[in-house]
Amino acid sequence: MIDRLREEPVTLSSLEEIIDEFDFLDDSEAQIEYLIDLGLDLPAIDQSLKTEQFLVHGCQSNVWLDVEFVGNPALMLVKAESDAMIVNGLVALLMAIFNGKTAEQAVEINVREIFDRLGLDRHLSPQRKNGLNGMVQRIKVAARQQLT
Amino acid sequence: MIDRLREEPVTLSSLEEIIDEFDFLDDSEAQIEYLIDLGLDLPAIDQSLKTEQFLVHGCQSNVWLDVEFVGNPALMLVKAESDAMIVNGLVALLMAIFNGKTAEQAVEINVREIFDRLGLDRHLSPQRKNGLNGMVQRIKVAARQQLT
Amino acid sequence: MASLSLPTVESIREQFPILQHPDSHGRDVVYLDNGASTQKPQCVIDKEVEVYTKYYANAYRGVYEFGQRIDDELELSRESVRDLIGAESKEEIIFTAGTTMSLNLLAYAWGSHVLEPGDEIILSRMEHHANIVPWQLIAQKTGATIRYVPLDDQYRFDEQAFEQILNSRTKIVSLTGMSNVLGATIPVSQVAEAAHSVGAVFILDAAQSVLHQPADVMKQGVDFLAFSGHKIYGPSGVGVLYGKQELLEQMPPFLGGGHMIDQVFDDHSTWAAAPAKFEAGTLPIAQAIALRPAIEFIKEIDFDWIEKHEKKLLIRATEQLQEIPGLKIYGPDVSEKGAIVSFTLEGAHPQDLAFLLNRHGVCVRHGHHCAMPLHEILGVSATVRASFGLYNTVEEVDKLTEAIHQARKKLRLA
Amino acid sequence: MASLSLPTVESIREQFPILQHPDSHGRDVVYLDNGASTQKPQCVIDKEVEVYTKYYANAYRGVYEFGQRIDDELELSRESVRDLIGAESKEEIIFTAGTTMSLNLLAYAWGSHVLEPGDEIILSRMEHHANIVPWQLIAQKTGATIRYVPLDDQYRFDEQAFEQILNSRTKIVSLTGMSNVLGATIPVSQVAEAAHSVGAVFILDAAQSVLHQPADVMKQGVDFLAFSGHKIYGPSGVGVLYGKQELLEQMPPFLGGGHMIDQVFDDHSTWAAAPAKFEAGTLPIAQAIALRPAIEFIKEIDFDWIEKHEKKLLIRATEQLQEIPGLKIYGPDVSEKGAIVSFTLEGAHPQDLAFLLNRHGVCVRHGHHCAMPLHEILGVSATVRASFGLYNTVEEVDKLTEAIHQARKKLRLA
Ligand SMILES: Cc1ncc(COP(=O)(O)O)c(C=O)c1O
Ligand SMILES: Cc1ncc(COP(=O)(O)O)c(C=O)c1O
Repeated sequence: MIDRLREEPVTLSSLEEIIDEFDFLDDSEAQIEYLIDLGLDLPAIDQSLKTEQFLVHGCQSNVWLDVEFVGNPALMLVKAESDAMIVNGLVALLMAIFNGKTAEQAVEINVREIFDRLGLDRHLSPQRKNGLNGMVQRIKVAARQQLT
Repeated sequence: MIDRLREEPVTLSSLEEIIDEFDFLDDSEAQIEYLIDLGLDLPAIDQSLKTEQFLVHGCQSNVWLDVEFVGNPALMLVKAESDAMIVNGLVALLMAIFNGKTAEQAVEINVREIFDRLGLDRHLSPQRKNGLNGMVQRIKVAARQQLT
Repeated sequence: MASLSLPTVESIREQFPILQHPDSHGRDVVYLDNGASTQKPQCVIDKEVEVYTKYYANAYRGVYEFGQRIDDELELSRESVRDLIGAESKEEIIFTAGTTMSLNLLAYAWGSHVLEPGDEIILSRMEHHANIVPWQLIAQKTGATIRYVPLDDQYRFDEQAFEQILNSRTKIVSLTGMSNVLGATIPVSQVAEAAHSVGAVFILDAAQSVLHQPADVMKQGVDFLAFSGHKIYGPSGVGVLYGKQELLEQMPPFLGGGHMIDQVFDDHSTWAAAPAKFEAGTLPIAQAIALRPAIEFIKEIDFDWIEKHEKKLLIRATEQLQEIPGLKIYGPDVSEKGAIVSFTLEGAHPQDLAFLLNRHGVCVRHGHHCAMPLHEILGVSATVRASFGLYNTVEEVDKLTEAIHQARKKLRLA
Repeated sequence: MASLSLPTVESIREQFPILQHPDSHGRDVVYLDNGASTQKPQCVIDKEVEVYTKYYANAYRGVYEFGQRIDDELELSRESVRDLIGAESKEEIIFTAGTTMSLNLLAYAWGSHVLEPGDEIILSRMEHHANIVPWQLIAQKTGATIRYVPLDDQYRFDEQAFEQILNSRTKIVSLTGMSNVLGATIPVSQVAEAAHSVGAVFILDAAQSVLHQPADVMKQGVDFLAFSGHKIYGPSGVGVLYGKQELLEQMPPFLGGGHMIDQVFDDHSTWAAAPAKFEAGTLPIAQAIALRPAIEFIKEIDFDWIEKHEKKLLIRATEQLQEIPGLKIYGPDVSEKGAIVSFTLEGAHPQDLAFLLNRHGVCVRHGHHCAMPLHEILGVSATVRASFGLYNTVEEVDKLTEAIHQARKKLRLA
């Protein structure tokens, strides 16, 4: 399973691609539909991760999320999945942002800025924003733990 | 003082006159202005009646009211006064209705019907209606007491 | 009451300006979220404008012409509500901010008035949060207990179970006339009678039902009733609480402020008579007045017509949706429910589905629909709900079905 | 914020459709009951219509286009309120049914949260019933005591007396920013600071003041603030409660229902974050949205202009009225009050006077103006009140005076 995940960064869209597509679409509904497409392409995670331990609270839908560091230098690998494709799209976006980054880099990343850049913030309901914040927080905590 | 009051029924407008005038005016504001006129013409009552005992509750403004029976057969004589001329107009109307009636007659009178006939009911605020009801009740109670 | 010639859905739709234009994406709007809130006919919109442009003033305060006119209009509106629900007098009709406010008023004012530790409040499993949370708050304060009437295996109110739960400690029975998720109804008269037999008051949350089966509170023995203007084609911001005169007399006030008092002293106050006693502060004036054209609009169309029309839509939707693989509908048989279809689609998250349906102009709601305890027993955390109104058409039902098929394709389920 | 060229009262009046036509008796309407409620400019009326005709839906519920638009509009409105009163974030702005509801929410929720037997609530002698009765109700429940700040001999808030009443048992100080009868104001910052010095929270009833002296809650140290849309040229049916973020977090919810919950279990529930926690049930949707154009309208005109204009009217009215034999004005000097003149006329009952003034088109209010404890110290049970708004003119002041002269003749006082 981990093996398949290692290949993800290549098969998944890069942050640049996502930003380009968002700019091209320039309509919030079409952008969210694109998120759904990204979500649909997200590979499934191992069933063993679908436990309370990995559940992110504050989400309207279920999201299970784990963060690993692989290789040397240790690079971040986000493994996450939701039962909602819109949320999986957000997961794909977070993967594009964080996967392949070092813990030092991950801690520095300003996710809010990227979301502002995408114009996504305005179009997420408060609940969905909560869920998103929950995910980002998990990732940041993992990065900080890796540093200590 | 009683002497002056005894003469009232003649100087005050009769019910027929009031009804005619209401029909002629046919505009609720003009009708209320006419009530004020009636109120202005209402003779003052004796200061001695202006005590808590004669105060009618449920009125937006103060009304003091007393009922006497004079003569043989005993005929009703309403003595009342308010600090508001609109209310004094209502008092004048009640006097036109009840003064000179026997207790038996007074008990039978349906004031609501007369007010409906005048179309007045619609134009009195709930509070003013309360006050009016309070006055009518006092008069009816006095009539019933006279009968027992 | 009914107009002589039967209305057509086309003639009805014409009266709703919002249905006359596509949305900002150029899509025809298929509005199927009537359970959440209904659209407004021109007459309702016009009435609010009339109030603001012709004779607006505060209510029950001024002797000047505008003030008198506002009072008259409010009383006319009160009377039309009285007539709608079959109350005895218009003094039993209280204007509130909405169903939620009406039910909170009852929970706080009637609840604290009658509940003692160990007393019981009966709700059902299919209540809206508005008819759960206020009772929880008051139960915690008074030491009373909430008991829930279960649903039977066909998602119907279980009358037998209800009668078993009823007992001498039952002080309040508060039930929805129609579930906002299942469309399931309750036998109002029987429930009221049973409640009275143990000395409990019966409260009807008529938010969903008043429009479909107008209550007849005197005949049916309803003690209190609540509904919202915005769910019966009326304005937002106004609701109704009905209470039997003698109960309103007994009930202490809830909100304090202007108009509800008789006299205010330094340390206490005395109260005005109902309805003023429960109408503290400035009313939603234009909204309460514009509730009347909404009620007249419905009455003019006729409740029978509405019932038949919506049933037709419900049956068609149910038949079509049942054919869709993986789609499950929650609720009793169409013969026993209102025009609401809540469902899940295997492999599709309700949130994704609702979003994708809107890509075809179809407006439905997803989530727990403010009925979490119900979803607990449905075994899903969220459903998608299509709820029909009097302006919906057979073609719109077809569009719903077609949009679900499209969504399934998009989600790679077909 | 201010427009470049100064507005004229004529250009302002043009924006109020209700001021464009005589009343049904053919009289020019001189609307001087702005303290009770204000008229609505076209932009406010248009906005409600826009909501109902273009994108109406329930709020915070649908992912479909109308739902999203409604949510966006509500958030814009929240932001415009935040800006108006200088709050830190728009999550501190709660939409309610009005000032009365906002103050009741505080009394019930904050009051029961902090008050213990023997604790004190400080109000003033010039409070509106909306800021008295809820505190009486909660004082009775909690065993707290209400203390009233007296007025000085010029009908001003007695700041020294206030500081003497303040003590370590003071938990709540709730004061009107402007008396709806006297026009008297309070020194907000000083009062807030003094309240905080004994650990009390400071609540500002800004129903009358927000329009005249917009609060600046962060700078002035206001903890909670309440006002009504209908008194600031906005729609009826909506009000605002502001609360400092950390206080809103501490405060338990008041009304229970949809949207205010996080999760609902059988016997208890958990709460959403503010503002949702205090916005149970369906909001006054169209009204909350149409509050924004009202605020923008006022800001556009500019508060300085409004203040100067209304002061001019107040001075003229005061000068003219003082000349009338037997007329007594209640309130501080014009230099220290808002544009409200309350008075009595010897020999004329306020009710008769208000009626007779309307015979000349002049709309004023009579009665206790929901301030009985104040009238107790004024020594009269009722007054007549003329309250000015931004659309009133110098000519209208003259008409008021002339109408009083006419009424005096009619009442045989002259
Ligand atoms: C000072 C003051 N407080 C509170 C209120 C109550 O406002 P509302 O009736 O809009 O709830 C008023 C309105 O008359 C007022 O003048
Ligand atoms: C059955 C039921 N009860 C109560 C409510 C609450 O109504 P409102 O939000 O208008 O207060 C609703 C609305 O969703 C409902 O469907």
